[in-house]
Amino acid sequence: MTLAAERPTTESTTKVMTMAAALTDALDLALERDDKVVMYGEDVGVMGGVFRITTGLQGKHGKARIFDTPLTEEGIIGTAVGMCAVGYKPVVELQFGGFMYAGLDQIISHVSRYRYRSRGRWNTPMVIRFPYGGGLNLLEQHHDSPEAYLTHTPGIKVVIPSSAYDAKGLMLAAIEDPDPVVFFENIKLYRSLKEEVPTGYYTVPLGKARKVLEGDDVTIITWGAMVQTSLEAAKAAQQAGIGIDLLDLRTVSPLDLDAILESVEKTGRVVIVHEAGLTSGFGGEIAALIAEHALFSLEAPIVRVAHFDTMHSAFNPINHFSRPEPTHVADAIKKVLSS
Amino acid sequence: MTLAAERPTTESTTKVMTMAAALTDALDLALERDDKVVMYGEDVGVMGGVFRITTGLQGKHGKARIFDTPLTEEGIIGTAVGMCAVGYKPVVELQFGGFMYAGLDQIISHVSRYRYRSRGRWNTPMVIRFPYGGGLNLLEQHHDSPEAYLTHTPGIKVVIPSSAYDAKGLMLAAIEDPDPVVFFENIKLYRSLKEEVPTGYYTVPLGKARKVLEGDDVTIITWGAMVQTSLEAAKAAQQAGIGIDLLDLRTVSPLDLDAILESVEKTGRVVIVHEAGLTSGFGGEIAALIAEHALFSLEAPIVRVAHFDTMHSAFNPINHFSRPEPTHVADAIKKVLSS
Amino acid sequence: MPELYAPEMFQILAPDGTVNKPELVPDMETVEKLYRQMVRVRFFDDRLASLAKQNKMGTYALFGGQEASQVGSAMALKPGDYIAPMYRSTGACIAFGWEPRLAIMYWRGHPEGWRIPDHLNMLPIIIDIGAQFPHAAGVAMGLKMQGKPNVAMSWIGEGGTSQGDFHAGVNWAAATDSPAVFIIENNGWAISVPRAVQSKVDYLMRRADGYGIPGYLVDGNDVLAVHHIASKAVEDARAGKGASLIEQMTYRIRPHTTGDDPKAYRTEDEANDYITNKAPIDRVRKFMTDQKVWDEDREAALKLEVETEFAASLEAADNAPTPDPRALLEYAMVNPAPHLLRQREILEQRIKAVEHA
Amino acid sequence: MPELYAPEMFQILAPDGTVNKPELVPDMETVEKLYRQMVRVRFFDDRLASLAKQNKMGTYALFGGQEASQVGSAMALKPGDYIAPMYRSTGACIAFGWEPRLAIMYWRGHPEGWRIPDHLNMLPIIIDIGAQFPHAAGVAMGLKMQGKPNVAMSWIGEGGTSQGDFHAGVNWAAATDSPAVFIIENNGWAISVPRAVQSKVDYLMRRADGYGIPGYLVDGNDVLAVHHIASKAVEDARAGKGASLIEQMTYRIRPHTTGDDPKAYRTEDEANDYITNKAPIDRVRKFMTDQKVWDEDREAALKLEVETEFAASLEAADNAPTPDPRALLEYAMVNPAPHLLRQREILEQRIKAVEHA
Ligand SMILES: Cc1ncc(C[n+]2csc(CCOP(=O)(O)OP(=O)(O)O)c2C)c(N)n1
Ligand SMILES: Cc1ncc(C[n+]2csc(CCOP(=O)(O)OP(=O)(O)O)c2C)c(N)n1
Ligand SMILES: [Mg+2]
Ligand SMILES: [Mg+2]
Repeated sequence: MTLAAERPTTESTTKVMTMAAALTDALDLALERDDKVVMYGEDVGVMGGVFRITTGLQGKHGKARIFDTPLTEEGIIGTAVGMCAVGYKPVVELQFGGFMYAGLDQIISHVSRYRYRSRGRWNTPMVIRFPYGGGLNLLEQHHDSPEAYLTHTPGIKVVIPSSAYDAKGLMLAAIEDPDPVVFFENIKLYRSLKEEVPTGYYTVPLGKARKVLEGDDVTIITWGAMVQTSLEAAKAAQQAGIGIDLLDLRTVSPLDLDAILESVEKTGRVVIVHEAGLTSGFGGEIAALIAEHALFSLEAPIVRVAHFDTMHSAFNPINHFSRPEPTHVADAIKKVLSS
Repeated sequence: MTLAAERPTTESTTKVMTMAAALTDALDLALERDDKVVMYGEDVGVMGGVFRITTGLQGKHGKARIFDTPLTEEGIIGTAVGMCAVGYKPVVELQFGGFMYAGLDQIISHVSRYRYRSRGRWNTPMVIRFPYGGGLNLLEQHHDSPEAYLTHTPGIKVVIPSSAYDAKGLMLAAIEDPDPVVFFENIKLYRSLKEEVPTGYYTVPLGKARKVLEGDDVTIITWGAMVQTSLEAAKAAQQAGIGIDLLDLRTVSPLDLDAILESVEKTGRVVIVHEAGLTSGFGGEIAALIAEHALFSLEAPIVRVAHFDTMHSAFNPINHFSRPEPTHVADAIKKVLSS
Repeated sequence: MPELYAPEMFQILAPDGTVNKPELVPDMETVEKLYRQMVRVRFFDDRLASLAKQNKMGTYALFGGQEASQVGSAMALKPGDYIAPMYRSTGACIAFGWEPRLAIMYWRGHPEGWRIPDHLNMLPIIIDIGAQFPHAAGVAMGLKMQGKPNVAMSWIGEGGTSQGDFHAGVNWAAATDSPAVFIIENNGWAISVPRAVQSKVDYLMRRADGYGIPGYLVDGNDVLAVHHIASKAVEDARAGKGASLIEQMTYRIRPHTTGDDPKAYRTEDEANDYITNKAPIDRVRKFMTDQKVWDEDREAALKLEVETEFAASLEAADNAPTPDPRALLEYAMVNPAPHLLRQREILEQRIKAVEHA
Repeated sequence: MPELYAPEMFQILAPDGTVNKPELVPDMETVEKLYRQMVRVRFFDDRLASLAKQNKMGTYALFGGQEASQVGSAMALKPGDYIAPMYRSTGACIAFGWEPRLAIMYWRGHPEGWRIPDHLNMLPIIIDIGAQFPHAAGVAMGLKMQGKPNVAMSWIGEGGTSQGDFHAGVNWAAATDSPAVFIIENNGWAISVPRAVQSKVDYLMRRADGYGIPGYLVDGNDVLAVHHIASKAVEDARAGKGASLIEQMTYRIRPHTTGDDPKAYRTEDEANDYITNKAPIDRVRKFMTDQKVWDEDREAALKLEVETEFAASLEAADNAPTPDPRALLEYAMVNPAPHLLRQREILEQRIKAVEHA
């Protein structure tokens, strides 16, 4: 687990960046550093992506390094498998997490298995990146949070940053990583937060959670945009004298179980927050691991706060009754403290 | 929860059937009873399916009711959505659970959402059935157990029978059900077990677990072929004086949480067994629900027995080190009793 | 290998309003119907574009410029037929009978806009590109099995033709001889990606040959041509001749959605050229005026009519009751599973908390 | 619409061993190489079929009858080229350089058979139909980007042409002008489903037109024809002319896999007809004999050679050490995540328990 404070100090220059800018910066550095890195997908080239994360990169690095492709997720992911076989490190973009399903077969059956199936002859060190998450009133499927489909798929890593600093460092780590990584970029966080980010190359290790708040009473485990949501509730709780250990997992696979157990052993009370639907969401796996490895530390039932078990609806005026909000997390904190 | 004993007695005639025969019987009755039921898929027509579950049905009911189609899972499932819109109840077969991924996009994005998205105007009361599970040394992907991809997908029901009697009754219930149902048929169980099955029409309700063994010390929660695997271990334990409550979930969605909690409150010790990979498997969700609803009944950490987090390998000579075996369940029983 | 035949782009009405194939011009009543519908849906699109600028819409996929393509095809259908629309098909949906009030509410994310009326054989609008084609194939197969004289029609963008579902759907309907009409609305762009990136072939309707069905290349800005070919495909389908694939060459003059800025990828000249030279509405008006069946008075009356209708639709949409949050858990299942019932309780608590706040 | 052209089935050697296109017969060394390879892989298939009957194999997908189709295409490749095989491509894989010993072990589920040798540009055998085509397209795109004079070749059954991945893969390679050769091995059947169910089109290679690439219809039982066309497609790809689609008409004379019984769906006459009239090996032998470059002695020597090779391969496979269960958790990740390390511990316990039992 890395505390926010433990950030590299070797970097002299930093710049205030949004997460979007930090990601652009990371992709730019990766293209510069490793000529095996190529980027492609729908609209990533000329336009720089619908969220403009690859803006300017084609102009700078050329069409051979970053380019637009036919509109097919199974094609984008399937060809990336082949590109790996001739030595590339494709960093492909899907336009939204909700369109990953059209390429999910290639992820489950091939990206995840190619190395195992060929016993090391063929690797798939690609990164599949996409915007995901709710809160912007876009169209249906533009708000899905499909991480649990991936955590159940062996052989891949799943990264979901919550800050500009982490986004850049995790992206560079993901591109370096020899295993395939699916990289979630929260659409609400792209431009809502800014922080100081080193301008140079650095990595944040995959598999290490970040402690956002330190406290003794309740552990909140979360990732992505829900870190902000939980933070709001946690700060209010802290003002009311409740100590919150807020863990931002940063990567849900590999999972930093040590960090989770350490915190749970201290607080004995756990709230898990995620944007995806409740049932069989990744929160279930976390709760199961706690019930296996730290059962007797628990002083209260584990509470999960998650989207209802429906599609992430496009009923803009009322979605906040379903998607986790700070008030829902506050209710969960109350609940976990009341037993 | 239904005890095995509580079976319908109105039926005078029964016959000894394998699960395969019971399923054929159910499909035959459904075709006879409801002319909106149509069946299609790869090889289901002339040949009667690779496991011969639809054998004889085309001869009896005609090509208009059961027929072979182009080889495309996205097509089979996607067209079934359209067939529902004109009033049919398609009961489609995928050749193996591991080929469901090629049609998963249609399941996640459409089968599961069509009703919600149209606010009741369009329903998808289809059944998607397929063989699944390990142990027969077939090819890669022929042994996958993909239920957790579906339990995380809202709006669908997931049925996984473990006996001939249940298979028939659950299939008829699934076909009657107005919600979409994915029906798992274990390839090892197709012909390995026989029992008395009523020859007439009956249903087994979706969402009700079956108590296979009754005992006070340990609860084993499982489904599909793992019921047999667990039963072997449980019987040995019982002989050693350990009382086992063995729950066969029969449907993992809806989940019979009441039956689970009732048992856990009694035993305080839980083993969950499934054939799918461990991480984010449906066992995680069950453990999470127990940690939420019956935490203080637990006297020992919850133990999950599952396939390793790799593809279900085709390394025939050694797969049994990974796929749950009675000895693994026995180890888990020991473990859960030792704390 | 023998040479490929060169498909000709089917056109009845040239951009300047002159007639190429006089024998194929329908009766003037039909022409006027098509014209009125184009004006009506285009006005809808214009108004939604400006409502979006005022932040009074959610994200909306504009179809302006494609009104001939959408109206001409949808109006080839009859009661009992089905449509499987995509996000850009709002014009086709309205021409098919979707109330503008509901369309406005749909694009605002109001649950009552998402409710598809019982009488309307319109499948849900599909956002994930391609999926609608297997649905349409399934509907068509079902209609055939029932012996009904009806068809399913669906639309896809030229970008969408690269998707696996495009192939699975067209091939299925072809192989099963099902009454489906598949329309490629080639508007030149898939957001920022030009047509040429999608495929090496010159015309996407060439794919029809590979499925063993008729393929048509049509001037998608000529509503008479679109209507003629769509009607032919529909009638063939009704007559048991199976599926067809039509490519309608048109253009999206607007941003991809209300959130897009086309300056990032194309010149304004391109859109202006279209508006000046290929505008689908203008050419029909010119033709009708030449034929003396249309004049400024009629035009003014039509304008008033569509304005009035839209104003009433908008007012009704604006006045729709604030949605009940309980809609979030409706229709999740017919027989809700226990976990949904537990979530209903949580929802009730949240509703109560807000009411008491 | 203009008439479709009628593709002619390309053939060099007629079933009776007579030559149609003498100018296209390659030098006799090449003919002999192709012949020897066909005999070799067919013997492999025959032996695996009988080993399976003795329960000495796992499920195995037989390719007997398709030896010309597989050998003729795979032998058009050179070092540095890649193949993306499917489950029925074992003949192509062996012709490409896969050791028969490894192939036997692969089909027995021995982990060492699954290990693809470092020198062999053979992608993993794909079981889920269609997925190999996007992989091949990706390899081809990468080779082009690297400026390498190499190609990717992949095979699919005629049933597989209905899959979305077929479309996504061929269109991608076509659109990006990548050096890929896509081969449809049309063996008439997808398990029990006849060709006609898959599509309404007469020849699946017609789809090439819809992707803007060359399409070829070839007698897949004529190894000279297959080799000629595959070589042309390969050389065009090397020369920067992009992708091609070839349909090779052949026949699977055996069950679908060792677990299948074709009596459930087709007559024995059909297979017998093939064996009598279209057998790919016989016609080359007849031709070589007519040309006086082959005789019974050579045939006997070849038979001995392939028998000897196979016997050694089988013996080596039989003698392979029992696999170490630790293989189950190898290669799951390069840097195993903690949950995999926990599972390694469990595996060690299980291994210990068995050793102590
Ligand atoms: C499966 C899927 N992938 C990606 C997207 C994102 N997306 C929305 S519109 C669009 C371009 C579509 O172009 P085209 O098919 O030509 O239709 P048009 O928008 O021009 O009508 C893309 C890539 C999507 N909606 N669905
Ligand atoms: C995606 C997928 N769906 C279904 C299957 C099951 N299956 C195995 S072989 C086969 C028929 C394939 O026919 P074809 O493509 O013609 O190839 P052939 O076996 O004749 O070589 C089917 C349906 C599969 N392997 N993969
Ligand atoms: Mg377009
Ligand atoms: Mg075949």
